[in-house]
Amino acid sequence: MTTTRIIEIECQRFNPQTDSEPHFQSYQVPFSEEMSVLQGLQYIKDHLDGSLTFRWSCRMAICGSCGSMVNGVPQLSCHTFLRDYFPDKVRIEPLNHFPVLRDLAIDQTDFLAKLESVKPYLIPDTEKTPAQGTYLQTPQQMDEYYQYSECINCLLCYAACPQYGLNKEFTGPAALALLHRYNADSRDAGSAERMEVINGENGVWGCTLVSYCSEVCPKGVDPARAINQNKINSTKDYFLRFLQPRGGK
Amino acid sequence: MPAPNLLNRYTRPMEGWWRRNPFYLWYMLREASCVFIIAYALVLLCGLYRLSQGEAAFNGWLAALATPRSIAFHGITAMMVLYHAWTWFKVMPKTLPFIHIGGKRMPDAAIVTSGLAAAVVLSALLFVLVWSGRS
Amino acid sequence: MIRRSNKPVFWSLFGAGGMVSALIGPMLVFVTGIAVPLGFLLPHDALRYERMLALAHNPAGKLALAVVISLFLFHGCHRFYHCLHDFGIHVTAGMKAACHGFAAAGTALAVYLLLVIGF
Amino acid sequence: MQVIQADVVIVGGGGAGLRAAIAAAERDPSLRIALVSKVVPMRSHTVAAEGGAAGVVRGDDSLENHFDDTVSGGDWLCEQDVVDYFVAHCTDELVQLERWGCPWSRKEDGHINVRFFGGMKVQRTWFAADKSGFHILHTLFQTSLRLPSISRYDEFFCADLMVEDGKVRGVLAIEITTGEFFLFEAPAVVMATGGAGRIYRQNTNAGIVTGEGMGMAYRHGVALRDMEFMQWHPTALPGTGILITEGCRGEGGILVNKDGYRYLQDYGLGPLDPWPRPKAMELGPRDRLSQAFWHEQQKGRTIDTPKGQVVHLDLRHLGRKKILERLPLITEVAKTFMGVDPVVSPIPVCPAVHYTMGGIQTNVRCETSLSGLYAAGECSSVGIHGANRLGSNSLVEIIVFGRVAGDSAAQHARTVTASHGDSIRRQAEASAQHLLSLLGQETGERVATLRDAMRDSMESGVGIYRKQDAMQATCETLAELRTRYRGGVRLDDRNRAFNTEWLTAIELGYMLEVAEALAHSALQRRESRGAHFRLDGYEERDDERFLAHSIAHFRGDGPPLIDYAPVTITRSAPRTRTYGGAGKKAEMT
Repeated sequence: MTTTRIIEIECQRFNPQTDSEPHFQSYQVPFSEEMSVLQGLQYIKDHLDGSLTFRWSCRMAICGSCGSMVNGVPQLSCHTFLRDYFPDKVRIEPLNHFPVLRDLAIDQTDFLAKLESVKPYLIPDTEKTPAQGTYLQTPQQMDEYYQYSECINCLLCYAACPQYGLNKEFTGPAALALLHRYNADSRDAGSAERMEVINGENGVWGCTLVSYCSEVCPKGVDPARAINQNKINSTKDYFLRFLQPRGGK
Repeated sequence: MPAPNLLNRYTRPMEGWWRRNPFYLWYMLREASCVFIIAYALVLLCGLYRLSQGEAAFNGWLAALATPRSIAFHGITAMMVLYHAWTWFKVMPKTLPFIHIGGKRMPDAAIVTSGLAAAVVLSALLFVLVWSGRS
Repeated sequence: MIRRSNKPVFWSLFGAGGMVSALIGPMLVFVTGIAVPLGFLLPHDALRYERMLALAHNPAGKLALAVVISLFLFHGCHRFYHCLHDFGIHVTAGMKAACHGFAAAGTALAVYLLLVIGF
Repeated sequence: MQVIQADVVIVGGGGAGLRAAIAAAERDPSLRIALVSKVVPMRSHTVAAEGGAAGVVRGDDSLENHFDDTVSGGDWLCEQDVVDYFVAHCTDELVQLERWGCPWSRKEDGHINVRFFGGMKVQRTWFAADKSGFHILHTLFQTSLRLPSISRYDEFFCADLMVEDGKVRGVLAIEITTGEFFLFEAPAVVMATGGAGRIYRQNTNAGIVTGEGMGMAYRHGVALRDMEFMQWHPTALPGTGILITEGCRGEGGILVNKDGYRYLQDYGLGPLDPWPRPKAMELGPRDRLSQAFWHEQQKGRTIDTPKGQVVHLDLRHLGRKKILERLPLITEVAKTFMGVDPVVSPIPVCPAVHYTMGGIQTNVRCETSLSGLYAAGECSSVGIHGANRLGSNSLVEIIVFGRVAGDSAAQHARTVTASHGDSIRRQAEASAQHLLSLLGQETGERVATLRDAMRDSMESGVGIYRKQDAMQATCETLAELRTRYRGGVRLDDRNRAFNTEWLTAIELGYMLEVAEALAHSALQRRESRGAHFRLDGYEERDDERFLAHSIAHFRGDGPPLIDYAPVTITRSAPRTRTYGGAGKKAEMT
């Protein structure tokens, strides 16, 4: 067995029934080489303090449950390893910019509403039945949108985005990336419907290209790109409507 | 214990957010470059005004440019505009749709490099243009 | 119905200014603010009166001067009010208008001066 | 307690639950559909499925082939009429997903690409890189947003079923954020709560795969069928149990022991060449591969690592380009969690619990024995997996039978008149009081203590290979753990708001019962079939006595009652299951 070392994990605690402000609590956690921050939290929950609250599920960086601020950086705790922080302590806080429900669990309802607002589903030209078979789509056509379809909705990008922190009305990186994912899909004909979201003050125009969202994305989605290329689309749409008043429909 | 109907929510305040992460500091520095770009545009505007007033006035403007304070200001401005230029090209790929050349997606690094190359070429041209007018 | 933002107009100007300043900004500042005043790499008289006047008389020169001054202002002013927002200052419609108005006024002044200078 | 009136309640927001919700909403837009899930739908475990979903598309394939692969893969314990329905509807459902936007991997000409999976004669697996489950789940979730009649109750922990006069009347759930109880009254309930892999220690499952959906139905008298059949996935990462998809082997990856020897050829899966080749060597069925690992370990030919015995999954001969293009997730997972780059070194792997073949017994319409209760997906036993599930059948099961369950429930909801809920509310109050009493316990053991004891006992008694004594010991341990659980668990957390420790304690109660149903079903099946393999004199399949489904009935605090039900056999009589060269011969004769 690898030797067991002890690392200090400092967690932000907040109990909505008794606290008005959060505080920090430290735990001494034995860890081995391959232990993730999540496994450290699980150790605390199982052996030291069953009241520590955090979300997790797949522990392989695909379900998007376990995002938190690890030493100030938005990370998936299952995909962040204690070995990389030892011998210093690890400080774990809930994701920035979201209301905290309890300890490390944040309120994600605002994101879910925003996701819904961008119509993140295929809006086909004409509805067809499965009997008519699949659409044709070449790998190159897929390449136009595929990376944006890889978003796991982990919300690290929202925690990275100061514009979302400053203005909660901003639609935000992941939702706008998904909007673009459908707009860029050759099978979709719903761009005109989604243009309204893009064009609004809180659509792509809420972004100032800080681009930290793309930096922290664990799946290489690059939401900043999805948003900013749509600034050009929105601009075209703005001016073209003067040329063809019914254009785009 | 009864289920609480109204729960506290805690939202971390945004005060001083840009100090929380070096990435944000660099971003704020980039945004701050705008002040220097505005100031420089005003310097040019001032020069244009002096130019419209005649040779003596224009020479006064030129003399003001040579003061240590002005040199210091332009030194800082040059650095800030240079930083602006660097960040501008670095994020340029994010503002563009995917560009396909011969069925292959153009890598972001190539877009950044072409932007920087264009800046270098145009800057060299500008320099030569000014240099060629020496008497 | 979500209200359409008028950002496309100002963002276009911001983008154009950002691009011009990124392409030639550093060199321009270096030439006019450092090299010529110090006589470093370039002679003192590279920006002499007659030459600048000729530039301002020339239609292409006029255009270049107007574009540089105007776009730099629009670029900077647009970013400036975003900066205020980033610092947590609530940016009202009036403040936005003031920023854009400032850039527009600078542009108008530049155009006026170029016309005064004549052809 | 808040009361919500609905027409159909769907418990579970994974692939099956979402497909059921969409089906019900499309069938009748006037129905009020409540989708109750303990996590936000896109966190569901469907998200982690990697390989793909089976659907016949190639000219050289046929429904008959898919039927044969499924039935023989299941060691003839499949309901053949259900398998017929299943294979006939797979492709349509996969096409439907494509029409909803699922980014299936494509060929250059724009058509869907398919790949090999274990136990398959012909390439039949639709895949979306190696994130098939992820894309299916997100496509279904996002599509469900189009349908206004689906009301989502995200992060509502379903804690009990409400039953009256032999009819299901709704569910009791806890709103996790506040800890408040919600009674969902509805004439139709669909269970789509997933498997129970977390009753084992070493497993590929997400933390939420705790089987309480099965447990709820079971406690209310619905039988659990074929529970002894747990599937071990032959290739998981040691320690964490993180899954390394069968797609790796479908693409041509090989398994070697510590001598670099492709040991599968010693277990009736050879010969080596040509490779890759359907239903042979590394593309044999999962039970055979996991068993072969066990034998290698007995012979001392596995590789000893700090995290246990492993063999090597070698992809290097595929080359960097193919590895990165076809298996990007695996590349990343191996690098992060093992520090191994599959392009330059083999990946250490070992078997881990992967899939619960058994579950809530249903018919082909997903109806259970309890009127108004339906089940679909891994929590159900609709009858297509038999004794061993064929890879790629589960992702397509959730959409084929998710849809059936949604349709059936919607139809049922339309025909049943709503009844007044006074007695149901009293029942819900009583159930809520019982759950709340868990919060107040002053004495007792930690949840983790009981949970870990259960997991260790499952590993030792009902693992890949099984023996009478060990199974008996596990049954006794589980009975004892149930007693200790009733004696009380003591929680550190006494709050109502977002108390995950409390929810884990509730889950554990159900898990112990499901584990007991599994262990007893295994103990009483005195033969070896599919994933259930005994080493105590019952090494052969015994069609005389055990060509039958085991049926576990809940018996209160005592052990379950196990009886048997016949298997529906329409046209494929049991044969010897053969793979590799022997399989070729058997097919020719």
